[in-house]
Amino acid sequence: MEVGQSLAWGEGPGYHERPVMITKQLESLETVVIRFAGDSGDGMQITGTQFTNTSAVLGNDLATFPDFPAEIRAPAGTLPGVSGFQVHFSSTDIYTPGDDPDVLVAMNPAALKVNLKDLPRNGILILDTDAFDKRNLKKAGYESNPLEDGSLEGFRLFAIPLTSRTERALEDRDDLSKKEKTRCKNFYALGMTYWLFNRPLENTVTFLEKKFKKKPQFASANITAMRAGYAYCDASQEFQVRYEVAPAATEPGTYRNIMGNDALALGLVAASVRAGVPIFYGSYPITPASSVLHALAKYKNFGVATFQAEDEIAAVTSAIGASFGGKVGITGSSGPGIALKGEALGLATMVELPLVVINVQRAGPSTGMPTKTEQADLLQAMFGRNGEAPCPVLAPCSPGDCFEMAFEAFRIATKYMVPVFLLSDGYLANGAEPWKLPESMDELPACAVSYRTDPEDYLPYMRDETTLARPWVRPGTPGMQHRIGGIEKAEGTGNVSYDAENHQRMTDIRAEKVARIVAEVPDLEVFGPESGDLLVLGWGSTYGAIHAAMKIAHKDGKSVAQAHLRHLNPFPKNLGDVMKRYKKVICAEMNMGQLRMMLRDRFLVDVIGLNKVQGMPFRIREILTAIDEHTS
Amino acid sequence: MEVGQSLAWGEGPGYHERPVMITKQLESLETVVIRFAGDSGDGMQITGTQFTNTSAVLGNDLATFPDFPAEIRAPAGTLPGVSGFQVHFSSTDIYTPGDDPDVLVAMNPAALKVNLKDLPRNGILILDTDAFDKRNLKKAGYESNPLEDGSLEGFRLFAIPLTSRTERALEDRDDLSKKEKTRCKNFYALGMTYWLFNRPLENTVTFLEKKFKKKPQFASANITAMRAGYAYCDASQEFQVRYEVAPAATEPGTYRNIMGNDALALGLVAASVRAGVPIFYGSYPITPASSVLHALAKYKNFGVATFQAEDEIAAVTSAIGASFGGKVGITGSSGPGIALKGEALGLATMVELPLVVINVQRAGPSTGMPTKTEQADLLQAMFGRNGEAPCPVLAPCSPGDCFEMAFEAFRIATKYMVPVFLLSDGYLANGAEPWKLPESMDELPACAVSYRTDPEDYLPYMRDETTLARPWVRPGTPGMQHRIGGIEKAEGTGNVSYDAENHQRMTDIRAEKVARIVAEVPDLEVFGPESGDLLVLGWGSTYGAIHAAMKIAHKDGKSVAQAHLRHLNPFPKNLGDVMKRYKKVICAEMNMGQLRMMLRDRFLVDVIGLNKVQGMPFRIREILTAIDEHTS
Amino acid sequence: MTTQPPQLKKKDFESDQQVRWCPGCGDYAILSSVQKTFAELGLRNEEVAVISGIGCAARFPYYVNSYGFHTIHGRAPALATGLKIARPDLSVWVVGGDGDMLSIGGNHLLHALRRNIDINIMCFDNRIYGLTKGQASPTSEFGKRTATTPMGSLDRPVNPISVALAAEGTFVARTADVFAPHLQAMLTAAAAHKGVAFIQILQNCIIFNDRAFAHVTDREAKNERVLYLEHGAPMIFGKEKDKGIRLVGNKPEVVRLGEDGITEKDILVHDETDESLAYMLSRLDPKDFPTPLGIFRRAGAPSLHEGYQAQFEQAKSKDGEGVILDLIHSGDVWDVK
Amino acid sequence: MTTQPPQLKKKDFESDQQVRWCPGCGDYAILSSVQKTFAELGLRNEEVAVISGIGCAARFPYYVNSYGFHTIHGRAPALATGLKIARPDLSVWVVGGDGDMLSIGGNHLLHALRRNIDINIMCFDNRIYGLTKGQASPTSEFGKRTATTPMGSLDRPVNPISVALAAEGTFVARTADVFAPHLQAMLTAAAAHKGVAFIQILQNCIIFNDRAFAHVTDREAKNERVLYLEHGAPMIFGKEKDKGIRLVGNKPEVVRLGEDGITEKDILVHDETDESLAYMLSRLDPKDFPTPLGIFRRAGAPSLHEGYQAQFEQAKSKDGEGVILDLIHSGDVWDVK
Ligand SMILES: Cc1ncc(C[n+]2csc(CCOP(=O)(O)OP(=O)(O)O)c2C)c(N)n1
Ligand SMILES: Cc1ncc(C[n+]2csc(CCOP(=O)(O)OP(=O)(O)O)c2C)c(N)n1
Ligand code: SF4
Ligand code: SF4
Ligand SMILES: [Mg+2]
Ligand SMILES: [Mg+2]
Repeated sequence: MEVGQSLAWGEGPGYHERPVMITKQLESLETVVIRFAGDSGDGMQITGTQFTNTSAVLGNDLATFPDFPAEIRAPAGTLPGVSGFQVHFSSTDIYTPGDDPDVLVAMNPAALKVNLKDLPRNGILILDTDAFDKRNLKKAGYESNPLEDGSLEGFRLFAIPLTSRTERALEDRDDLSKKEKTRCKNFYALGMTYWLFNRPLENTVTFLEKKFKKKPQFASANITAMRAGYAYCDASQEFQVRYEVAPAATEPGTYRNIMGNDALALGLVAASVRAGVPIFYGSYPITPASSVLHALAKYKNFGVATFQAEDEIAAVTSAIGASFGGKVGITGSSGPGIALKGEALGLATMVELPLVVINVQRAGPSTGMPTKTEQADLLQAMFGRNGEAPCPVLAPCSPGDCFEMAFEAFRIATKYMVPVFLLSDGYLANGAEPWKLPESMDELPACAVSYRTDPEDYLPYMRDETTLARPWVRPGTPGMQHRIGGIEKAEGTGNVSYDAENHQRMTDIRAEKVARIVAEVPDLEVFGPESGDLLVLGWGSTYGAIHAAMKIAHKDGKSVAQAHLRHLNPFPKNLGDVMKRYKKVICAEMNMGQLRMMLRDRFLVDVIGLNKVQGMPFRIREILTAIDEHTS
Repeated sequence: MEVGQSLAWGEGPGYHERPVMITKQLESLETVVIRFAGDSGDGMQITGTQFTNTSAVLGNDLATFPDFPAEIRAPAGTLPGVSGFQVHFSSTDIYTPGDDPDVLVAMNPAALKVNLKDLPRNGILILDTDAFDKRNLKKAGYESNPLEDGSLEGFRLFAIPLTSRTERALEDRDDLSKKEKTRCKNFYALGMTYWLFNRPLENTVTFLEKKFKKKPQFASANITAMRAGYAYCDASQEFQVRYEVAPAATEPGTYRNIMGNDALALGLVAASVRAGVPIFYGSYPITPASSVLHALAKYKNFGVATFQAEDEIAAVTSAIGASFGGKVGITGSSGPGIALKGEALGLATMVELPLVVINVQRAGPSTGMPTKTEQADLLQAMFGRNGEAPCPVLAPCSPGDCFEMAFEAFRIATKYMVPVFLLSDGYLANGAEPWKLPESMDELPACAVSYRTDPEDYLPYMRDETTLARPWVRPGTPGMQHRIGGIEKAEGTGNVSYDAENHQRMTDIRAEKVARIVAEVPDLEVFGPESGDLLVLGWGSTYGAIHAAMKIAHKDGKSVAQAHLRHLNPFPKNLGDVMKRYKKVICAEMNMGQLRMMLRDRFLVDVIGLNKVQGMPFRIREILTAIDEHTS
Repeated sequence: MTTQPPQLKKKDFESDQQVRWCPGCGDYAILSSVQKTFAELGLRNEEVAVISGIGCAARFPYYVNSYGFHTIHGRAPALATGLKIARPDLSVWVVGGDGDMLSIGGNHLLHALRRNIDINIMCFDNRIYGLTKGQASPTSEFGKRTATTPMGSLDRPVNPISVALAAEGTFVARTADVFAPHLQAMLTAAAAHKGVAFIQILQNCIIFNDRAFAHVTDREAKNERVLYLEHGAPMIFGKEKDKGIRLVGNKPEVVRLGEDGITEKDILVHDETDESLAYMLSRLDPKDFPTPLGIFRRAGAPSLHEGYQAQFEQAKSKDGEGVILDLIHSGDVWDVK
Repeated sequence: MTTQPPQLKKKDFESDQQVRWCPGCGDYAILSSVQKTFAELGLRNEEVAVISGIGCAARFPYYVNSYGFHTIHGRAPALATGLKIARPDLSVWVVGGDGDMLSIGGNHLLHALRRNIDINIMCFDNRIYGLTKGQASPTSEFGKRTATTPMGSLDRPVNPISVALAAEGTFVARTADVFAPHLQAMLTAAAAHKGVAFIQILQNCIIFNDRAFAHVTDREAKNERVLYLEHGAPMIFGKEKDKGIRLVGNKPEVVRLGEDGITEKDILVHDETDESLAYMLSRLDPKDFPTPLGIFRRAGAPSLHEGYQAQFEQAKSKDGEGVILDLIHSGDVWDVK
């Protein structure tokens, strides 16, 4: 690929200069970022998703970033009511939704106000002039009309009366109210972008027909609007240039565009099927974790039991109860809800039952910013319980990886009889990427669960020699009645014990059990030179930004490599060695240095923090700046 | 002092050899450890406390360690039913209740079985032969009677029919039932130990008269029993030796023997009086924190409001509510209860209100061993919340120090408008030591609280230049209405904000506010050489054991020093420098290396862990062994 | 409540924050009634504290010009209890949704009620989780399809009034968002009540559960299917005041006045002090009975903060105002010279 | 419940763990009754799961030869709910004290009840915190002096029966530790009930609250001041069966049979399906009324785990048994060649 071929990275000397928009007729682009922004009521999420899916089917590589308000329906036309959806599509591999948009579609003044600062000069700007009336301008806090005051100069502006054009396109439709007509304007806009980037309409047509099966008049209205938008561009003088983004040279296979939470839910079900043990998901709704519950609630034909508990404590304890019963108990929440589970997670540690704990992290502390992403719950996962209660901690690094890591969490939990933390975040949860689907069960790792049924020589806290796991015995098994609980247990028998040495031994065993998982943790791989000036470490959703930056840095000839942790406890066994091979190590995280703390403690290496808590993923250029600073 | 003069450290070559008991007539000893052990129903706690108080009034230095079963009344005569109380009294400064007893009083076979392993050969052993019947022997799991099978050889055994002698002493008392008579046997035993260590009876006489004011027959019965025990020793041939432990050369002043939880409660009230702001203590009972609530509940004439909440979450949130109202909200619990408070502590961090959070730690994880001590909740205090939510963390180092550190926690909380963690533990809570009482208010630190009442230029999140504290405004103050909450706040106004940069700034400010407390944290002092081979770092209740070990090591000419942290976040500013002055640094903690982790991360020093989770404090010899290993 | 300064107006209780509920949400009407009532009660801005949990409803404090605290999910009654004990002089109002107060916060509600702490609790019941986008709440109907219950909810709903009564609530009432005068009357009565007040406010969530209370608030329903409870008055309802509730044994039934010789005298009279009656009213099934609005129960009982004050005073009169040095020096002390 | 193997005896339900309550504690009697009932119900050791919270009462599972789980404070009903959903075949029994279930765990109790999950909940009510050494519990009397309330408790107690009823409990009963046959009858009925069963067991804590229920369990009280509820039977009590409860309007009163011409026909008849009646009975003040023991309410309702099973089956019959590869490959997929 040539960076210079993209809109975003076009022509300019490097990442830190704003790229210049190509104005001349140009047919082929490598990569484009488009952002749809409008009022929450304007349907921007659906518009963005449609653009994404159409591009996916075309074979582009993709990454998306939805950004919506905390309010359900913030007052129309206001700044907090703005909802956005950014799609990055490309003919080469991409790893983030893009730092900044090349194209901004803004459906009202508020959307313009919130998003314009991200649009580079020369970027394409599509506006609905109908929305720029006095009232809306005031709501958005504009003193003067940007359409008139010259402040939009320098952008490639397409100021179009989208609303009235949509209405006009539907003027002969007596079966629709005026409001119903104007509500189709997002599909008018979508049609325009389809023309602009030369996408077919079929995909969305099918979608609309399916979605409005019961109300076909809405399907056809939206389709008409979309076609009208497409046709308008085709006909209009204003639009002289049309762009092509060729399919990416992707690995052959079947793909699906998937959001992190959906992949996560599928991963759990897949592991459950593979292991032959149904799952029980105890959860309490919370943004951005709720959609895992919503997804799993639909899989009843897989025997998935979902339980909307009265609170997070009941969610986790009900899951522990299910695990006691021989199902795999899973619980999921976000930061504040996870905080409530701490006591029960201590219990799970003590009774040594399998449990998967999902934290779809959001910006904290406290309620924080529920719709914004962050990675600041790592140390909570490690230490948010009383006493010495170590747990394995895993983190997926992309929406699709949520499938794999959820599977892995299930596998470790059942194999080692231990509660396992899975740290996703809001960015992975709602972000989407094309995901290559497994074609057969053999592509999934083995995951065998066996219950002990032989009472001979059985002790509740006897241990597997390799894993140190205690046997899992389902109530109902004759002759193996036993009792567990949160008081320290005597080695072997599991009886209550206040014995001094026993407590030390059991504490050591619980730690050792987690430590032994290292045998299964794949060695950390580096992307880039095997040794050199700088290693950039990360975990979780920062993968894409770091990876994209890495590719640019490598082109710039930097001696820098990337290593990304998906296992945070225990660490891969070669981690220390890897770190030693570089003169400097940066740890990039969306927190104030949590993994960094763990690394410094463990390896006594002066790891440098690249930290950000702004409710948003890293931008590629932020990583690049840091690389620049620390390499020669 | 001469170590050689003590019973425990007599004559032998060093700490690691068991000392030999002095058998010849000897009047003066420097230091003695006596352990009373019996069934839970035998009144061992009261017996030990009486011995302690009498010794205190005599002017000995003291340290005590009660060790009682988790059950209220475990079945009589069984091993889990054994209750013990150890007193260390001395004519010189002491710092721990002593590693092992010199004298063991065992009221039944179970008490013998549980405790004998700690009694050195040649130690004094006083037994109630009446209790060594078949039934009791069986309950204690003895196959043969230790009184007869020779297993007690080598001890200085006084096998006495305590029960029947007590009954005999009370035989003419028709106002008492047989059971009531035999229940006095602990005071008979106490009388014997009073004779043995030449203590006056008056103190206990007065105590009994006061305690049984309403049932004087019990007072006189216990007094008679005690006198009989004393007289028996005086008369008997068996007792040839009597010991003197002279008063310690203590700093002049008024003293009181105090348990950690009582001192803690007093410290809070003292700070409240000093600041002129009443406290609100929201708590839910839990061992070993409950007695803080019990103590504070008695201080209603100080305006102390105690609230037994429905759970720990209500306890902490009610306290936050009180702080919002302008009182100082305080909440206290032990590990499992603290785990439940995590979410609310995030809220307190976000709304920046004062709050003191007391964790009287016990052995974990989960329910763990409720009556046993541990220090494994440090990282929970640091990180047991979602998001970046730093809090100051303090830890008292002795029962008396609980007063001072509770005061300090109150002071910091109100001055910086921040939730402050105070980490005590079960050992401090129930252990006691002589405490030198402040004679005037001036001896207490200044602690001034002021509410803002001036609406001019007021913003809810404006900040004090030095402390970065926001102003505390009491509801009811006209013209200063404002709204706070757990969603990220805009700088200054405190309005809800989802702004990216604002979140970063506020996160930084909250961290900086805690960091700035360092200005008030006294520099860390070392006990021992200013530099050398080894530094032993500790925190909390390990102080005494480390200090006692240090004194012995210094005598042995070891190049070792002690530094003890009472401020764990932020650390004293010279901590890093101090650590650098020693070749090696050991961190001794009753956990698996929590402070150690913080130190290694912060200073990149290869701190060595000396760790123990056995529900029990360090023994002096464990520290000494480690010192030996790491010094030349 | 001082009366010297001029009485405030509704708009004086409006804050400078933009209200951010969905257009058409029932919360707007409630907000407006509350602001109006505060003004009419002669409250000063500064003496009011509005405490909320988390949810759409719980955004309430931001919009009221008073002291306010948007706390965490479910905990508002507990936090308010601490506040009221600390500051008996404040007028404390608690706001939360059905999820906030009856799901995660059910226990704090129970205990605030049994303690009779003098706070006013408004539960905005829309039978759904609004803020998290449409999951079942504890008051959602059995079988309801929501995001978390695609095949229908298996949980039987709780009845907030029954629960509040059983939790020893001393003031338990029900009203609806759109019935402004009734709502205001309930708020006024709650404010006057010494002790805890619990008001279930039926509230329409236009987005996720529209018309959940149409059987109460629709024009026809409002006239014919609502029973307005009034202490000492017979339970007569209907636009024509032609229907009433009669007891047969201990069982209620709907009768028509004038039919079968039934007169007002046969009709059950509401008694706010009768807790079993209140409970029975809370159980009336809207399929067969009108929905009662109004005060189910109102009764006197010692309120918690008064108990605190009394004990403070008693302790001070018994032991004297606390002197810290004396306290420190109490117990077994000894002197070392 | 298979009947082939020989029926077990009480002692088969005794575990090998030493029982560690205080001598004289009421918990011993309850343990013994439970073990006996399990045997008489023909249960097998392995099909029983006893789940408890924390407290003296909550030590219970250690002493029963069955599967057992001593969980954390207050959460047993929630944990048991998960277990029962996962394992409908087990006979699940929950044990906890008044503090465990009504203080910290009140909300889980409420929700377990409203969900009608088929578990049997035994609340050992000793009106005190035993294990933590004598603090006030939610059922402690107003004004009670305890370690935390040296000047008397300011909290008004909750009534566990009222709360359980209001929480939609479908089986709500009361009995006492020392009334072995009655206790066993309640346990047997609870086991037979399809859905959640809640039993308040009055229990004596000899150490911290001795004789709290003397007004029920003393010989004289047992004969004269206890009303044994029986479905369909008139509420007659007293050793001589000479006293009864009559309704005047909707208010109960104690009357003497034979006096003022009162006969059995005037006496209120117990109806386990009448929820308002049950509530009224739960409110009877022991000062003026006998204490009712027995089943206050028993009613049918869909039980939660059955709902789960039905939805699983429905989903499978509609969409077919799940095939994971198909699920993964569903939605908007595309092929890259
Ligand atoms: C501890 C915690 N758990 C979950 C959430 C997510 N959450 C926010 S509001 C809400 C429920 C909202 O429903 P309701 O209380 O009925 O209020 P409404 O939005 O309907 O007014 C939930 C589950 C949270 N903020 N905190
Ligand atoms: C989270 C938590 N908080 C507090 C405790 C301490 N605790 C143990 S049992 C108990 C209450 C016991 O009372 P109750 O439930 O009535 O049982 P009882 O001992 O009277 O049988 C408390 C507060 C705990 N173990 N865990
Ligand atoms: S989601 Fe429902 S409750 Fe929430 S603001 Fe919108 S209409 Fe109101
Ligand atoms: S403290 Fe009370 S409840 Fe607990 S075991 Fe002893 S007598 Fe029983
Ligand atoms: Mg709601
Ligand atoms: Mg109890």
